[in-house]
Amino acid sequence: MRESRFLTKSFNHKSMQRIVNNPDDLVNEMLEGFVEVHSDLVRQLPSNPRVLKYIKAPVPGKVGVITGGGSGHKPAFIGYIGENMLDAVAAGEIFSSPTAKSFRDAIKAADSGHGVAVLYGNYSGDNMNVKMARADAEDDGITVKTVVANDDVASAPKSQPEKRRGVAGEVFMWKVGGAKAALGGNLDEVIAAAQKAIDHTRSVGIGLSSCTIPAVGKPNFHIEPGTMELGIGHHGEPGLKITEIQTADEMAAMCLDLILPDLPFESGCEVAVLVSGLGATPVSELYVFYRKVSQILKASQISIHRSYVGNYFTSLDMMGVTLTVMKLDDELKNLIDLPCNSIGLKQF
Amino acid sequence: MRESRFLTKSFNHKSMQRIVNNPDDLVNEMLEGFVEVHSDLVRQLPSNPRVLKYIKAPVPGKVGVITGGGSGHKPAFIGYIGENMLDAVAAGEIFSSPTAKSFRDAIKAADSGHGVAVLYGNYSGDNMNVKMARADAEDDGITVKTVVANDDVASAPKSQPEKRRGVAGEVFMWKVGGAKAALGGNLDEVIAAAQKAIDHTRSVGIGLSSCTIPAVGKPNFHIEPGTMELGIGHHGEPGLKITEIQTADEMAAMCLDLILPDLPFESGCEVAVLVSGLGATPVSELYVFYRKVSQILKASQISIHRSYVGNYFTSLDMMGVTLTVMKLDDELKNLIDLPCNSIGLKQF
Amino acid sequence: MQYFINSEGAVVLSLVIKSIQENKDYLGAVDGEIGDGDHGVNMNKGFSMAGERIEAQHGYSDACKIIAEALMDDIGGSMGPLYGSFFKTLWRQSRNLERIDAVEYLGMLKAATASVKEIGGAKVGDKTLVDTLEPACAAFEAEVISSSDFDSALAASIKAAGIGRDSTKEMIAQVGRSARLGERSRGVLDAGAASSFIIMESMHTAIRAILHG
Amino acid sequence: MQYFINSEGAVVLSLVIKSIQENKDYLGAVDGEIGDGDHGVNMNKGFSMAGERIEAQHGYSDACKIIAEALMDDIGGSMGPLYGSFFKTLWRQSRNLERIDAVEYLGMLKAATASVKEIGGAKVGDKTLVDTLEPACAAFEAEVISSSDFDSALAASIKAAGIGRDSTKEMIAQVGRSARLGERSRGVLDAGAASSFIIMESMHTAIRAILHG
Ligand SMILES: Nc1ncnc2c1ncn2[C@@H]1O[C@H](COP(=O)(O)OP(=O)(O)O)[C@@H](O)[C@H]1O
Ligand SMILES: Nc1ncnc2c1ncn2[C@@H]1O[C@H](COP(=O)(O)OP(=O)(O)O)[C@@H](O)[C@H]1O
Ligand SMILES: [Mg+2]
Ligand SMILES: [Mg+2]
Ligand SMILES: [Mg+2]
Ligand SMILES: [Mg+2]
Repeated sequence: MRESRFLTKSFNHKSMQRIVNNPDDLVNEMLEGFVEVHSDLVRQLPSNPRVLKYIKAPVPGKVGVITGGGSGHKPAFIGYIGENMLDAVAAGEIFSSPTAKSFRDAIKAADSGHGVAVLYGNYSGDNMNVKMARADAEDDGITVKTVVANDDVASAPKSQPEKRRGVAGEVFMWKVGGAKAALGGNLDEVIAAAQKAIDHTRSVGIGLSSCTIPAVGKPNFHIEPGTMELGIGHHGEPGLKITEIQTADEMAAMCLDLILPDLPFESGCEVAVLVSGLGATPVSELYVFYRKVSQILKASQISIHRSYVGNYFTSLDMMGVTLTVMKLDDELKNLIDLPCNSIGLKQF
Repeated sequence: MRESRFLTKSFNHKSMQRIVNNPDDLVNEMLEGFVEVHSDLVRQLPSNPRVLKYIKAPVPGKVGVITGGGSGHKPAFIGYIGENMLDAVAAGEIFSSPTAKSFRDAIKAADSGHGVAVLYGNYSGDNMNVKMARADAEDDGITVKTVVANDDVASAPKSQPEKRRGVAGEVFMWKVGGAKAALGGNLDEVIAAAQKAIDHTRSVGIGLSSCTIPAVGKPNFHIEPGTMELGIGHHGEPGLKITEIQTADEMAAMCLDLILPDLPFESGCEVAVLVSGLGATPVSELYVFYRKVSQILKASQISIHRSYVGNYFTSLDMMGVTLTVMKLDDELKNLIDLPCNSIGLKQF
Repeated sequence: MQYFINSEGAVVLSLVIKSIQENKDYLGAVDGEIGDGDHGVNMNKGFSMAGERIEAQHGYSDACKIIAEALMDDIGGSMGPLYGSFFKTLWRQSRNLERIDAVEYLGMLKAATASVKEIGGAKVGDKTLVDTLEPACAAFEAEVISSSDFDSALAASIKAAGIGRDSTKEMIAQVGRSARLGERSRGVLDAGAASSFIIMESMHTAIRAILHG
Repeated sequence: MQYFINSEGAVVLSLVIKSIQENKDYLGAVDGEIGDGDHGVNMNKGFSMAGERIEAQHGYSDACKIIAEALMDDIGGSMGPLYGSFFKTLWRQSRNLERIDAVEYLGMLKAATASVKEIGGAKVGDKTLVDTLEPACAAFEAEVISSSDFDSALAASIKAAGIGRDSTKEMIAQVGRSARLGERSRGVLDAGAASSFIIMESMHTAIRAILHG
């Protein structure tokens, strides 16, 4: 394992209330612990410890489904490796895109000869690294196609979907893509299903406190106590507006006001809902938030087919919540309902 | 649902970065959201919304297994209701014991005529309320037996086990008790297995920050930045000592130094390990902590049969970690390995 | 007068409830020192819920029962069983009385205090509400024996309750949440001792007002 | 001199690495204003890892390749592909040269800058490192055309890089993390523009020192 001697100069782990050794080793040590705990599901590539794969990958005959992204979003990304989910994941430093090499190695690890779907989020670094990795993998004769998640309605106007970031909606994209591949879909079908999933998904986040990247050692940004940031990104990217802190019910209403008209979600449609904490918000409060989401959807004649509440896509120790809603059709419903077994999502 | 008009006088939700409405409604609203999301697994008693039961409870022929405790420990307690797990749970206010009435109603909801095991934690309020509930239930002709978890080695000397509190080791107690009942054990056998589980289990926590009870509105206690509290309780009960903050590796070593000699765990034995975050600590860091735990256990010739890392028993928005180790024999191994399906613990 | 009429005595409990409500923040602060800070919230909630249920037709015993049930069925925590038992016993001992005099009241107080000790297992010196209740009870008894005067017995019990409450300051907690603090629990009042002083003082002051009538 | 010897030029990159290391905190602070604050950490890590791998026998091109690989294979983020392409191209364009003169260096710089624009899709005015690199490149070219002097072209490019970097202050970010800020991204430097100024300045100052010999 790589030694990290460089960044310790200004590092003082006593400046944070966190559980770390040298923060530069955090990702490597975390992965080491992770693969040990979850050895029934995942394995580290011997040639590249920054890539984790499903123990059965490449699954013969199946299209490979992978992703990758910066660390610090547990259980994303590596927690979604597993049966009927992802085949491999490239892990970057905290909040930083994995290397092109890791994406390429993840692609290779997932490929059974039927091509690989790379389902990732729309961030500048990820775009560039996936682009390079894809070129390399194609040089090696692997067919690679991509879907770029852009579910965060707050990150750009509807007219500029290419500027929108991917947030917790990626979980739905992985679930759907993973299920489609598991059911025998070919690469184009897997890509089409994952693309449909993300096209049918809208998210928005509310930030209530900053987060601290251990290697940086101080909060990443600042949210004034008594205020909240509507539309915050998963790394603390500034949101749409800063308001006085609202009640849980008002927060839910504000999020839905942004989400519902954007697709739009209409009376009569069925949806899947995901409420994810950003890391430090007590899970009990996510259920309070969900309660109002459900009330508003019901009042709008939108019926909830399935819902998820918990820490599904976090941002280190940030306080806050992301609301994600996916509009379902029959195909998406079947795919979202398929049983799966990953650390972050288990469905019987 | 009960109206709460009393406590709002000094309440200002703007004083906290939290997702709440009136904090006095938090538990009720949380439960409302919870049962809606998890309607495949749990149901609220129509007669007492503070009691949740497994949809199939009372399971015919099976001993009932219940618990109860203050809210704010998600996924504990209600998240452990489910198949091969708990049949019913009484939910209290945040950090406050449920009423005797709720414990009694939970007992009733779980009883299929074969008696009920109440597996709860050693807190003054819970002891009193369970005592009253047990008396009432026995008046109604239900056989009730109890096991009181006392796994927290930091909460009293080994010579005073009756003073030790129950913490995350309760998860193992529920898992084992639930499994024993599911496998057809009679009440005495279920009680004996759960008692053995907790007798074989030791835990210790490290606190890195306080938590804030929404109805109180300000931090419950204080941990000086740059320091940590070894042996902290699940509600912030003071620990054994306050030290300068240590590295993850040193934290793991300090916890094991308290846990291993206490049972004692000896070279050659097999264990189950549970590392639970206290709520606000990023899960990635729990894996860093686990990594060292595993290294030390290996060096002590103690082999890890199964391990759990995540937020299994939290304390609202507290930062920190609880380490729990259970010494296994063949029976405990079988019971801990049994598949189960609850929100907080799913095993295939 | 040397007695009060049970059916006219609900006002006594209304005043107890008012005192608890007024002292919500104080009790929270006391509990915050070595407990978890929720004693004011818990007490206020239970007593306020009871307050909403006490109606014109209720007497002293009825009101005790209403408080007991609100605490036991709706509050939980430690206060549910502890004060629940206390008020349940006051009700049980007085429900058949038309008039309550000093001797009867002594019996009620003693039984109620005993029930608290029984359910919680605490004794004097453990830094709990027992340190207020037990001396209040004893002083009441001593004064009844020496003077047979209800009013002065009530006055004596208030005084003793205050001393009892203050005595918890130097104690090391032996039961409940703060017991874990050991030596560090010394130096501050116990929250339950503080709330039971408020209950004793307001209840007995209200009864005295009726006696002065 | 009007050229430097490729095989003796690794020192140039060693000085680049040293400057990045010295500016770790500064770059972190600049990125902290409208980015996520990790630019100093990322750059320091990648360049330091490369620094450990550069050995006595390496030349200028070799060192560029080592930096490129450290960034691309070990760092990831945005810096991996962006500066990775930049140094990879410097290597590719120079690897077969024994001596590097102004005209060759101009070709290298232009190709390297073009590769950054290609992979990242940014152009001048988008508030990125391109705002430093492109004017530095253009100034170098203009000076080579007018004076044919390597040294003064390097000096001109450093000056233009500084002006380019400063020009990002008034820009609104169009790509990368800070693009989301819109109008609010105005008023502070771009982190990548700041680090590429450090690279241009240290690299060109080091080459000038060799030319002055
Ligand atoms: N076993 C017990 N016996 C008597 N009193 C107790 C016991 N346990 C707790 N108490 C009393 O309860 C008080 C705390 O009440 P409260 O704060 O409402 O509940 P909790 O401790 O559950 O937060 C303590 O100050 C103490 O007087
Ligand atoms: N698409 C892009 N093209 C050119 N430069 C970019 C692009 N995306 C980001 N950058 C540059 O990267 C810099 C940020 O680098 P760094 O902080 O290391 O990475 P990250 O933004 O992933 O945290 C920005 O200041 C900008 O100059
Ligand atoms: Mg970054
Ligand atoms: Mg309490
Ligand atoms: Mg308390
Ligand atoms: Mg950055």
